[in-house]
Amino acid sequence: MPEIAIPPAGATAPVRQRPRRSLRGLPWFALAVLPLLLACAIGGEALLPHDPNGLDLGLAFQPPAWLAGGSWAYPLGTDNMGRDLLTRIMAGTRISLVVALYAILISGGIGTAAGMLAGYFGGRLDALIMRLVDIQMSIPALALALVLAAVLGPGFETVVLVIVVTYWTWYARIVRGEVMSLKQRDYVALARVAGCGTLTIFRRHLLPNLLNTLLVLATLQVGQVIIFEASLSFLGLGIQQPDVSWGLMLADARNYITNAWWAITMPGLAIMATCLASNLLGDWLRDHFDPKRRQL
Amino acid sequence: MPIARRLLHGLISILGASVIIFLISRLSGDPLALLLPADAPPEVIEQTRQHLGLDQPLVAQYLVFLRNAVTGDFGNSYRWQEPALGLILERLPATVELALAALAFSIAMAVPFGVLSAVYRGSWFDRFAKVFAMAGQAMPNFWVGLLLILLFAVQLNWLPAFGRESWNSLVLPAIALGWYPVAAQTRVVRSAMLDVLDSDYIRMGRAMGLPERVLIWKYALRNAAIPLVTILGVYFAAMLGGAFVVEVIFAWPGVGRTVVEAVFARDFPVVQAGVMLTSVLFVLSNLLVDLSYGLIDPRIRHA
Amino acid sequence: MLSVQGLTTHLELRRGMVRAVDGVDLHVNQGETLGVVGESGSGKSMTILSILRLLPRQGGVRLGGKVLLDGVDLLQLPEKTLSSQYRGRKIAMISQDPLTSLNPVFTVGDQVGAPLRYHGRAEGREARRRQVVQVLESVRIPSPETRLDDYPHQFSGGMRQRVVTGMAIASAPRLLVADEPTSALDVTIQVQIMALFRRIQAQTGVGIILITHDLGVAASICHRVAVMYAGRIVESGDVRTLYKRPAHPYTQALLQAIPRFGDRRERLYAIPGSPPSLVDPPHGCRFAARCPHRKPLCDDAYPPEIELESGHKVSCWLASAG
Amino acid sequence: APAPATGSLTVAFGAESTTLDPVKISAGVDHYFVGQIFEMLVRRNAALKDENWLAESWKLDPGKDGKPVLDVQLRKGVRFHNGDPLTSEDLEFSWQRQRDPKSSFFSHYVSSVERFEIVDAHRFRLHFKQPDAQFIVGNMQLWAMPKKYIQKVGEEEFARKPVGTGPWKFVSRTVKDELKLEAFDGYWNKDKRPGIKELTIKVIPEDLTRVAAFKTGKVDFIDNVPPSMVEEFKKMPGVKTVTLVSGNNLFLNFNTQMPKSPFNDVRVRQAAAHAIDVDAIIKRVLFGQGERYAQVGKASNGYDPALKPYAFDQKRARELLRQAGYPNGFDTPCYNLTTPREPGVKEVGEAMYAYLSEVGIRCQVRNLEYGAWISLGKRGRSGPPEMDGVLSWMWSQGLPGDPGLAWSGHLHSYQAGGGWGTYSYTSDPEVDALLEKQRQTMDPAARTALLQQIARLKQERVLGGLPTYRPLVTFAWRDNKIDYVPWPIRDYWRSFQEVSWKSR
Amino acid sequence: MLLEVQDLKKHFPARGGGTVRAVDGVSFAVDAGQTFALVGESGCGKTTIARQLLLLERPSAGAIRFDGQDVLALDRKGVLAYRRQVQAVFQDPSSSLNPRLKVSMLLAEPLLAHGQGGNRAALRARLLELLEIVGLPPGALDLYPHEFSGGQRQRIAVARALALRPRLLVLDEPTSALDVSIRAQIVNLLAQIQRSFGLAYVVIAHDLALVEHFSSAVGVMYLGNMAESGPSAAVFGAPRHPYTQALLGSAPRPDPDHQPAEGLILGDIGSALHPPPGCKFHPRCPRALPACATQVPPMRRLDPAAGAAMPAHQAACHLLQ
Ligand SMILES: Nc1ncnc2c1ncn2[C@@H]1O[C@H](COP(=O)(O)OP(=O)(O)OP(=O)(O)O)[C@@H](O)[C@H]1O
Ligand SMILES: Nc1ncnc2c1ncn2[C@@H]1O[C@H](COP(=O)(O)OP(=O)(O)OP(=O)(O)O)[C@@H](O)[C@H]1O
Ligand SMILES: [Mg+2]
Ligand SMILES: [Mg+2]
Repeated sequence: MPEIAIPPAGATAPVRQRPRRSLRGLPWFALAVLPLLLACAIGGEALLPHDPNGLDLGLAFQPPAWLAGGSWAYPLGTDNMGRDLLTRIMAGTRISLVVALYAILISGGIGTAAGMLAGYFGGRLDALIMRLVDIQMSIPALALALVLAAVLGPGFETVVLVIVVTYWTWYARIVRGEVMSLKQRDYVALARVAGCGTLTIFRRHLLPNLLNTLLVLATLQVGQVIIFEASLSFLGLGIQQPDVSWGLMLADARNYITNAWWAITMPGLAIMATCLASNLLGDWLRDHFDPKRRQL
Repeated sequence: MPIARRLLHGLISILGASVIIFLISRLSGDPLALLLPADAPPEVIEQTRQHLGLDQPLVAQYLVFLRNAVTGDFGNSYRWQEPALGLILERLPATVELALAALAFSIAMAVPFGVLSAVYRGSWFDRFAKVFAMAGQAMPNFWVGLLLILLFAVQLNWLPAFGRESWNSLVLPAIALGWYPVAAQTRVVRSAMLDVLDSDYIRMGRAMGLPERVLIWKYALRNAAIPLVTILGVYFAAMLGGAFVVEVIFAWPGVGRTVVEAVFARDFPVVQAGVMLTSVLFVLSNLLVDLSYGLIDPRIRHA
Repeated sequence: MLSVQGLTTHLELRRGMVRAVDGVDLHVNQGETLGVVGESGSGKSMTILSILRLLPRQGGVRLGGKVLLDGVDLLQLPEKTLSSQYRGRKIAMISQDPLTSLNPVFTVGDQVGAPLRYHGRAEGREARRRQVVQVLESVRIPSPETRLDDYPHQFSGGMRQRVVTGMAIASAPRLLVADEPTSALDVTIQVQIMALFRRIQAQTGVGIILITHDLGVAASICHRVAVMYAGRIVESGDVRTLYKRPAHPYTQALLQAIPRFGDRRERLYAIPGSPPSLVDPPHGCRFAARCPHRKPLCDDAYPPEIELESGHKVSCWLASAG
Repeated sequence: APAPATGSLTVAFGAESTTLDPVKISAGVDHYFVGQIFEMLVRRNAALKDENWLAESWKLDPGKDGKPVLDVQLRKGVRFHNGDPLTSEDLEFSWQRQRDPKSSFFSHYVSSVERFEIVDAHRFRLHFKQPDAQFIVGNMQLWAMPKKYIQKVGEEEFARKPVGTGPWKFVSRTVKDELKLEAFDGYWNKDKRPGIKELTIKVIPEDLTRVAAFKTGKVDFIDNVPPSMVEEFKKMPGVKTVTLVSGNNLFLNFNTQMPKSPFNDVRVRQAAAHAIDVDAIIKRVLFGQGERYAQVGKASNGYDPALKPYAFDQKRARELLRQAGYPNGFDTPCYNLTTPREPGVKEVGEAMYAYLSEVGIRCQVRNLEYGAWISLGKRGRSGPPEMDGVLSWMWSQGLPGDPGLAWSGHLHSYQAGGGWGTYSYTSDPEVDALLEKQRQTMDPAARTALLQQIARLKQERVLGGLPTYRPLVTFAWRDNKIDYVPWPIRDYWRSFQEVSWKSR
Repeated sequence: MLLEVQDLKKHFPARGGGTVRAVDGVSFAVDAGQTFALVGESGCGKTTIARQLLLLERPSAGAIRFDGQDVLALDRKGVLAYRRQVQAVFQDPSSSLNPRLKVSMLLAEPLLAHGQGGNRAALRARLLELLEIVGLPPGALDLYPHEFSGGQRQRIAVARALALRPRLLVLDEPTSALDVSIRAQIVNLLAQIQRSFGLAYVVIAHDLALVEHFSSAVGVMYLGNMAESGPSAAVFGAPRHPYTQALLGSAPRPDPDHQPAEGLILGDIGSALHPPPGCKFHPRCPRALPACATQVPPMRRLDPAAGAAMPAHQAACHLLQ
């Protein structure tokens, strides 16, 4: 029997004939970047080649090692205060990831709880929670951040608080939607018929089925948190010295963009790589968990 | 949901936002230190304090604020001695224009990207579109703004770097602001398109021999646009918020810049007027979106 | 008129190659209704989609065999020709879920008119409108002039199915393929749709392939019936012969498994087990594992198709062994 | 007569004024905007010489019982932008407006003037309650404001549409965007008229954007060239730059008013003074855009060339600390301003605190945004001061300036209700007395001597903070297009008084 | 009677305003060992009745009595006790089994919820017993639902429903999602369980032949009302309501010599949001009288002779006067 391969209707794209290897679809970029980040974050001080705050004005604006005048002692060059960029980027990894971790755990926790309550019980509780969400969303996040930072003073805790305040609604809305549709599933009704209490239903029937969504949201949030922190830093309200964050480096170096492009580019690339990695991973997870897309 | 109900919810949001912003902005410090010269004597300070009503208890201040706000009176800016509402209203068109332009840019990228990515899913284009879109999501918008200025204004001198003069001064800030949501929007369009392209009615259309372009750009797209349109209100709000930073970079005479500086200066009337107006805008845009997606989704129109 | 020979449809998926359709022979004559019955996942829809080359877009698809419509092999035609000359003209389709086969955001008039427009059969808005009204009238939509501008969700399920049917037959196709056109409808509406099919066939002589999993529906409307199991046709023949003298154990089992009116058996006949996976189907007869008459031979090789009497064909070692 | 003004010019500033009303000025930037439209009786010109401006002449009579009288003859023929002539009544109105706290933030500036006497339309006398030297050095705190106009249109309209006597007439303004001005045809000073018809001042706070605006030719003048780019600008063809010392004086303030503060010990303060390599910071962090000073800047009243800043000497610093009883140093909070108010101020703070830490004054850096910084800098009105360590601070004394006013704010110890020591963390009775004395000394020479005496004490005891540097500000303009004469005085240093198209 | 339902009503507020009269006064009863079937076109309110029986939805009006006790008046404890005796199987096994739980947990859940888990060994023994009842191998305990075929999943659902040894099972289209070949397995299983344990069933189904085969009594619903009800043999043997007749006449049969009759019923299914006045069926009834459009026909008993043991054969139609 002659076997011919013809494209599926409508698609003018060539149909891949090669059998798919299962490794193909993996988010390689993310898998390459994330271990590096984790190593920097977990390795901590021990891995740092220099003191991230060790300033030496004599060393200001050393170019990266591969350029004329650069030295391998400072592979990515130094900033306006003569601090090693590589060291600071590595130190920044830790702060960025810790901020992201706190922000995700807290905003995710609050948002998920609120979303589950609203979605499951509906009615007044739902109305109340959704009004809170509306209120929160109708205040521009940066405005709130500004005012909060003015009250509390800028710094790590403020950044985390602002992100939590901003992002819980994100979780709440999505979780609420999911729970409302999960609630329609027969197994939730049947769990009630079986005599399960509300807590059991939350714990056993809703939460595990939300995990995929939450994992995707959390992964995507890593990138968003980093970008958000950078915006705060731009306004002078992000992470503060002596803590190091990429956003802070970026914001500080912007005045030297024409003198020392590397000082702004290196942390910028770190942000980009991390955000891309987290977004690609989140995207991949989303596709992976979605049975309709999984077959791709 | 009936419009009256929506309006009510909107009002609640605005009111809630006002309480929050009012309270925490008052907690953020004393504006008098910034307002008066260093060596102002205490009488002047006290007098100014009374003059501005800052000697009242917080709740009383809020009630006065609310009563006046209803009539559009947010008080005079402490710094500019002009009515705060006027200051903000004057700047609002610029911010709305920027936010709309950014939104338009993001949609103009996301729709073709999303559609073509879905149609040619798994192709090089799909991957390119994804990386392009995600790049926007992976860069802080002030960095993008600076790079755009360096490239298109300083190096190439194609587009102006600042201000709000002609249409082309809108281009760079709109890109800096509008690139960020492209990824999310592309994803929405792409995944909706994938669903729609797999749907029975598209298959039916194909079985009826309708041209592919009609199926994709007319039949499928209108359906795939629905989820995008439903969240446009949220994106618009995000653009308004993002404008805070981009306006500073591009010296765009908008609300964001004014509010940022007002916060630093503890110029409460301006902060309140600015935030309240953005909230109103947010509520209105969501209302508009609610009303408008009845236009593309007849199921809603007839419900 | 339509002759399908050795059709194979293999889908390349992550989990492996799914042999959804694995060597199917079918033929339909003018004015004839061929029923294809079988369990869910047996490949009925795939067969139809392969005939029209409308397979799902994701993954790789391998099509084999021949689909001859009046002697032209549809599988060899360029996509463009197929789309502009055949689909919606010579072959029309009614897809699996009639309730979702109309686009929710366009008016019914728009959608019925679209094929007319893009196949250039009605120039101008007015002409098209008139034709659409005619189409809707032909499927007995009451007051079509006013319903034209309504959206699908304003129509009941039965009416939507009429609209789709009207659309499909508007171009007077040679062949109409209908994938479970009535499964989502209530019996009272189902009767109406089947009557509509019969009437249309009488008027136009269109050949129909009707897919269903309901043996009752097949019995009431088809001239001939093919029974499909795990990607293959196991038995086919004239509807009376097949229902009265089923030759394949699977057909026999199916007929015994359904309750009938006035028949109060203690137990229904139950077919044990479930159909095999199409990723790695058994070598021999695919029904062997569930077959009450299984012989060693059944596991070794696929039984050849033999013709028991005129038009009644079966693939079973029992039958070939006599 | 000079050629009539033509064409339009666009310039860009990095900051913008909050007000165009002279009695509401609250920040240095306000002057550059107000100064285009309004004028005072006396000003210093481009050559740093005092020049009678709206005053044709003036005379100070020491008066009886220590109550001086200032007798001013107004210039004739001066008109406001709306055509009204300038008369003594306008100045009287101005004085009243300025001393009324309802309209003014500066009532105390004229608080020593008891009575305003109109002699005739162009002559008036100011009668003082007590001598006030600062009034005179403050260019006589009277701005020419149009009485009739303000009374007719009201305060709000005046704030929206200011009318003055200056070379530039107000046209329109959008806050956060631009101020449009037009050369005033009827300007009295025919020699100092702008040769350009329309002037648009754009506000572009982001450095790179302002630079881009200049480079792309959208604007022909910018102020505040970022320090890191000054070299590049100096090399640009067709572009001229001028670098001026700004009116700002930066210093590190120490708390010496808390019982346990290590900075109560003068040796610790001296150690800090020796610990910081200010020159290196100016060179590296500010790209040279700063000028060291000791107590009083060059060309300011009370400048003393003999007074040299403490030398960078870490050994000496450690030694002083040891003597003070801190052989192992100590930890202290150090507050840094993060809002970019002065170029590089945040980085400079970081660097200084790093230097302090090196000798053992271990800084726990706390960052402050602008509003919080201002609040912290201010001495607590009741209760103890909140600033409990080191704070980077600055004060503006005008250019060329006079430190008297500034010192009464941050050097004189705090006096509730007295207007002294608002920002002070210092308390030294001897200096307090001298400060009070200088204010009452109307004789300029005697007063200068007093200021120099205070400066020496201040230097010796490191009082009122440790002076570090005065920022330099660089303006750039397209020299092949416009002629521009910078006036290096605070109120006028971005003034476009003498600007015209390049005569070819 | 084990379960008595009287004049049950459920009205939902509709989205755009108005009321959906999903169930509009339905009465029936079922006794131990008996099967009561509800049939009718989609949207006529069958599932809504089932959900009310399971206390997943509160009736707008009417009474549900279980063992003579008013179910709607039960307190928390009472509800728990009721739930121990009334369990359910739904149409789609893939949505009625939580995909994240292993079969062992799925089966144990009702027991644990009622504190009947006992010790590990006893629990395991009970689970194995349940698996045996529904004909699944013991190894099934450690698998997830997606590892089973549709028929097997429905068996798991049945086993779970049996875990508490209930006295009444509510079966909402238990076989509709299954293929013909599998359907018979489940039907046989359910019948066998009923025989062994003396359970009462309330079953909802579309397949009329199956209902006839399976049920002892049947209720035919139309738009929230009972059109006809009675012993299966009577209703199927001599249907009296024109709707029942149309339903039976329309059903296709696996017999090439039988043609479903056209013309027994007109037009489309009515809407529960805007039900027609009078007899709700009258717009579709080929034999409608003028009175049908205005007067609601009362339920009429058709077999005065029949004993009290069997439910009465009754119908609501003006033609039966
Ligand atoms: N989009 C798809 N992706 C992967 N596998 C598919 C897809 N569509 C069909 N299949 C597989 O192809 C086989 C045949 O499916 P097909 O839809 O033809 O069955 P069917 O007989 O029409 O069943 P049903 O009665 O449920 O409609 C099945 O095993 C199914 O799993
Ligand atoms: N929660 C609800 N809110 C509003 N209307 C509802 C709700 N549940 C059901 N309905 C409406 O009540 C009517 C009866 O629905 P029900 O699901 O009971 O029908 P059914 O007889 O089970 O139909 P099917 O055979 O399709 O399952 C329908 O019109 C339905 O739209
Ligand atoms: Mg199918
Ligand atoms: Mg139902």
